[in-house]
Amino acid sequence: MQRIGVFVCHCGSNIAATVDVKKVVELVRMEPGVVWAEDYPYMCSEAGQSRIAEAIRTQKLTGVVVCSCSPRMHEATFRKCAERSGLNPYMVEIANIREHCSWIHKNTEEATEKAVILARAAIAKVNLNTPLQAGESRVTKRALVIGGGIAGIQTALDIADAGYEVDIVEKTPSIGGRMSQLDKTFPTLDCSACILTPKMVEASANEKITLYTYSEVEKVSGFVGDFTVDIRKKARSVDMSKCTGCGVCQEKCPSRKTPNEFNRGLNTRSAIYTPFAQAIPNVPVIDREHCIKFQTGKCGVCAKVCQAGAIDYEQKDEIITRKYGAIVVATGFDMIKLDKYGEYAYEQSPDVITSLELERIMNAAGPTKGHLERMSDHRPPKNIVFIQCVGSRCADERGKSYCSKICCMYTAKHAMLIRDKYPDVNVTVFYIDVRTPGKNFDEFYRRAVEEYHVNYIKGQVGKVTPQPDGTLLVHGVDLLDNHQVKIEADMVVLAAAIEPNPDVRKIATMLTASIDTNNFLTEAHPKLRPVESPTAGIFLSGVCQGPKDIPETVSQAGAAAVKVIGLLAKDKLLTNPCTAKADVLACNGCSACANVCPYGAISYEDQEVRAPGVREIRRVAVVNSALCQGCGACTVACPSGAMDLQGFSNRQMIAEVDAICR
Amino acid sequence: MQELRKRAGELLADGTVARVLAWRAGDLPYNPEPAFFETEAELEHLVYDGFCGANLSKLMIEASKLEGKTLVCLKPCDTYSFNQLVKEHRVDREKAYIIGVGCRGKLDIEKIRRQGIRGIEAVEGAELDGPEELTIRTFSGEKKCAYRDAMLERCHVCKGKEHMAYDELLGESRDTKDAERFAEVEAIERMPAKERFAYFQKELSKCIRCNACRNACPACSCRKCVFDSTKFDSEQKANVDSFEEKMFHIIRAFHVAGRCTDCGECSRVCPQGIPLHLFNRKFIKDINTFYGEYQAGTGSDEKAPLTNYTLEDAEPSVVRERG
Amino acid sequence: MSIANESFRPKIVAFCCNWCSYAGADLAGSSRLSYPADVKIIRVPCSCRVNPMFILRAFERGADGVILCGCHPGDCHYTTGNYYTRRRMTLLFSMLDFLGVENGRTRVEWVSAAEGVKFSATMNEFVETIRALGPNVRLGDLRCRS
Amino acid sequence: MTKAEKQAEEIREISGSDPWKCMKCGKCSASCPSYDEMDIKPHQFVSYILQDNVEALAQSRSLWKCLSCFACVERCPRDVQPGRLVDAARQLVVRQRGQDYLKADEIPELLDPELPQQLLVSAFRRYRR
Repeated sequence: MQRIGVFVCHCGSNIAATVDVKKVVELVRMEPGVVWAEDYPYMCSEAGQSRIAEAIRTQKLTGVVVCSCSPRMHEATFRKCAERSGLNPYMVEIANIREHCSWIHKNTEEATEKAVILARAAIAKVNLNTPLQAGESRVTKRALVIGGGIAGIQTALDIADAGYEVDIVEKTPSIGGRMSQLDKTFPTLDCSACILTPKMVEASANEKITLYTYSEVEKVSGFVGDFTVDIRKKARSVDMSKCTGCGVCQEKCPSRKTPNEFNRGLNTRSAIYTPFAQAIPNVPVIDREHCIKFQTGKCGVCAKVCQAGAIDYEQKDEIITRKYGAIVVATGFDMIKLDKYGEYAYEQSPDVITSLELERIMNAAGPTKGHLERMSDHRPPKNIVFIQCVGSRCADERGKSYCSKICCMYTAKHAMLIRDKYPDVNVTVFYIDVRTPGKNFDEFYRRAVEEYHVNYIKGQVGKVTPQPDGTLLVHGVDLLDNHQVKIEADMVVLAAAIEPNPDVRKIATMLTASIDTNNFLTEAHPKLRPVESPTAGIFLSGVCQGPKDIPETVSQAGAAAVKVIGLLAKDKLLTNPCTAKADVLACNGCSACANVCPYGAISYEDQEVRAPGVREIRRVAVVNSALCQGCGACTVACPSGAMDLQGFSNRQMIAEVDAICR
Repeated sequence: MQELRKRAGELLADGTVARVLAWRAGDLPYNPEPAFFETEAELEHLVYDGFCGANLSKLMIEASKLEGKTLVCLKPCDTYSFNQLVKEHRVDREKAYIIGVGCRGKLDIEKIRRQGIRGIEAVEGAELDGPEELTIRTFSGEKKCAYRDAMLERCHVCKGKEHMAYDELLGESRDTKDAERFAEVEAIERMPAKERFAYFQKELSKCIRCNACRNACPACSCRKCVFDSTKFDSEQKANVDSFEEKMFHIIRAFHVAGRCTDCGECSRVCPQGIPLHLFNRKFIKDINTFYGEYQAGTGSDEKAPLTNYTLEDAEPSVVRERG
Repeated sequence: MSIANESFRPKIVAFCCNWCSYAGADLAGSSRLSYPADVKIIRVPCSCRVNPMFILRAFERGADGVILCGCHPGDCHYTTGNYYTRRRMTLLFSMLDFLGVENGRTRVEWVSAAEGVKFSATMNEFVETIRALGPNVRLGDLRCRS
Repeated sequence: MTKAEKQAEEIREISGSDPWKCMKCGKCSASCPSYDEMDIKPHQFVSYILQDNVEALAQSRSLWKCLSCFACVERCPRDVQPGRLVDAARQLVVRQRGQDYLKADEIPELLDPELPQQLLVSAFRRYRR
């Protein structure tokens, strides 16, 4: 029989206000195995922990139950406390009487009764706990960053700076990401390329950083410290070692009708292309779907004009396998599709554009060489209307429930830049709220109004109607004046909501990183562990975790890097001792467990089995505890119950069930 | 039968096999029992007729541990069980010499009794090449019964006359299938929940926990059954409540789900006549419906349904939704 | 719902996987999204740890309903665990239904760590269902007590 | 519960709409073809119900100026759907006043030849496609 101590936490009033902690203490004293029970205002405090430590020593406790907050909060705290007092940390169990009890129930009697039952279940479990020893596993001192935007680049630079090898996998032909598409950045109006390209060059030049552009992560296996990743290097059709980046191939390519993704489809590009002038690596790729050579077999102009002989039509996708200790997700965002917003006529009129398209129009390297003009007739617009919150803050299925966070600021930036360069253009912004938290952000917005006289009207636009004369009739409302507003605009810019890169779902599945309903990756703790995924060894950088502007992205990228460095700096990691274990006496050797093991942790050996009346060689299951992650799939696949999970054993689970149903 | 004895004798004599696993006459004329024969002389007790329903494949688990090969007589349906045991590494194929014996359906003495034939002293015509009609000698004279009408339920839904594994074949087999395999299950499914419940309550309350089903079932081959071990605090003891039979039968069916070949031994051996095969067949039907046709024991390498999945599998709520 | 059911306090066992649903329950707690105290949660590493034995044992010991929550298919922390859960529970529930046990007493729901609202709503709804079904008589008594 | 609160509750019930979800963006008012005819604008309608001021709504001209074109219902980003609230308020008035909630001689005064008839618009909405 165990000697169990039960420690009931008040958590100030968080627990004690709804749960009668004194009564809990009084009732758990009667449970089998319990030799000590007490309550304290804050068990997790220094003083609270020392009470536990003292009881372990004086009462010679062999098991501890702490009735407190979620084990996800303080299980580690109390286990360490037990360990310091000479008790095996796995002899500690938590009864969650805060999140699962006091916070959700109002009736004291009910809550107290439930708290007692939860405590009982934990006590019943501890009665069957056995001391467990954590094993050790190796750490591969190399990190993988998925996504080569500003978030990925910054994370990689910081990791490399600490002396660790880091690989960036980028899906497109060049690193740079969304930021490379931007013209200017708020709130200082720096040229985006001017501040980004040095970082891109640095990443490419850093000997600790390896870039895999035009590549995708194909498969991930393993666990923290020891991931194995297959990367598909898509066939570029251009030999990177030979290409000089002269650009002649792109000039001569006869296939020029492909929508230019980098310019958001506002113009076209050649089939062999580099997305933009400062691309890194400055090596083009052949878009085989649109290449005449690949489609018809006849052409080959690029190969003819290439002085370096770098064109290679035979190139094949290549899969490389690398080992990593940590993986950072930095997959970024895209704008939502606007096909469900018929009222804004985005699909009807080329003069209704998204903000990102405006960025390209304003950019000197963009489709209009930086001249502000209508895409329909290339005339300069006189009246521009900006519509905010298109698809953000929506309660219906057309849009996103969240605020996209960056739109208020970039719209102020756009309005200001237009008024600055073209003072005779009228700019109207229809807003619902102007949200400008951030250093120098509100000042920036106020400048747009006060200095540049941008016309801000509070009220969402109802409809944009393209007129026969090519103008766009904007039906709005001024909620402050309480009258409807109709503006004949010649250009309408929609601040479309941003959403995580659609590929992230696939990646999250490979990484077993959790993801929320909006496809943003979930952080381990919303406040205290914002750059870590709940899955150990997976870190989050940039917008894949939630909407962010550039400064926030860069700081989060750095934070993720620090977490990675902290992990890679370790030589060994302690492994979870709650692994599966087979009882050779009961094992049938049937392989059911091995068939469901996602880690290949179960193998079979012929072992001599000895027991009363038995002495024979049997085929039995053996668990490699370094590979086993403790999911328990095998325990249910096993019909004889020979396979059990330490720390969550069959008998422990049954004891909990019994305690709850008592 | 003579042929089988002769062939077994030859194989014993030339040392191909060290023993023969077949059936020998029991204490009653209609209950032959599984037996090992080690010498040619013993073989005269070997019998093979319509009452040899017992599936011998499970006995090969122990036989696999013995020196030398064992000659085992397997009917077509038994070979499914044999393959399944090989797949689960319980039986060593190399240790078995399989004679695939012919089968024209096996007999159920209860079916004969249910026709009002009592005081049975002997049954004639049960041999493999016997007539279409059985002649039953009883205290009160001779009675007749069509062979077909005395067949086990499982033979009416026979999986086929082909042997899935064998080293040699002996004797003709016949297709005996004349009913739909899932008809019984479907009939129960169509009953209102209350009636289903009443039906199973009636059937399961007969259970005396004799464990005959478990002992006969070739899939129930665990070295130690969970109901005998301390693994789940569920070791067999005096039933403290009525729940245990249910739990036992549900769990037993669950443990063999995807592994059960539907050999029907559970129902055949149940002294209380509980239609235990219904549980297994329900699982087989569900597996076929939800995850595609699957027959355990065909000898394929296919993953068993419960150690497999697809991304598009039905959600458990399907049970609620179909009403 | 009858008046008798108003006073009926069901016993409900909820198995929650550590990575998604248990965290979802924590989120429901910290967001103060209430659900009846009848629900008691047992933490398991993964929904695939839940043996049908545990569920039947709960019913044996007088539970009126058992709910199993795990990560959404495709989001399992252990990659594939909930896919096995899905098959096992589909078959088990179908069998219980076959035996004539009310099929509302067992349920599987996928609740992510971010779905505190869903967790609470699911539990409220499940308790409601069990209350409407009343005490678990059938599972407790398949054998006649003559 | 006061009478006003009860009425507001009734409107919410009839409409099935949740006015607390409103973020006051005004898209309903921007979309409304009868905006200029209305004394209480569509977005204000939502606020009135939040403030339990149903009496004012019942008295308002807006109630009978809404064409039930449901543009606001289609476009509302928050699923509040002011058009449904207007519909519900009308229902409430109809229930209070019985069949003769509108006297025949009041109708010409309410009609505006410039505006499409409510009946017509409703029919278009219902039977389109």
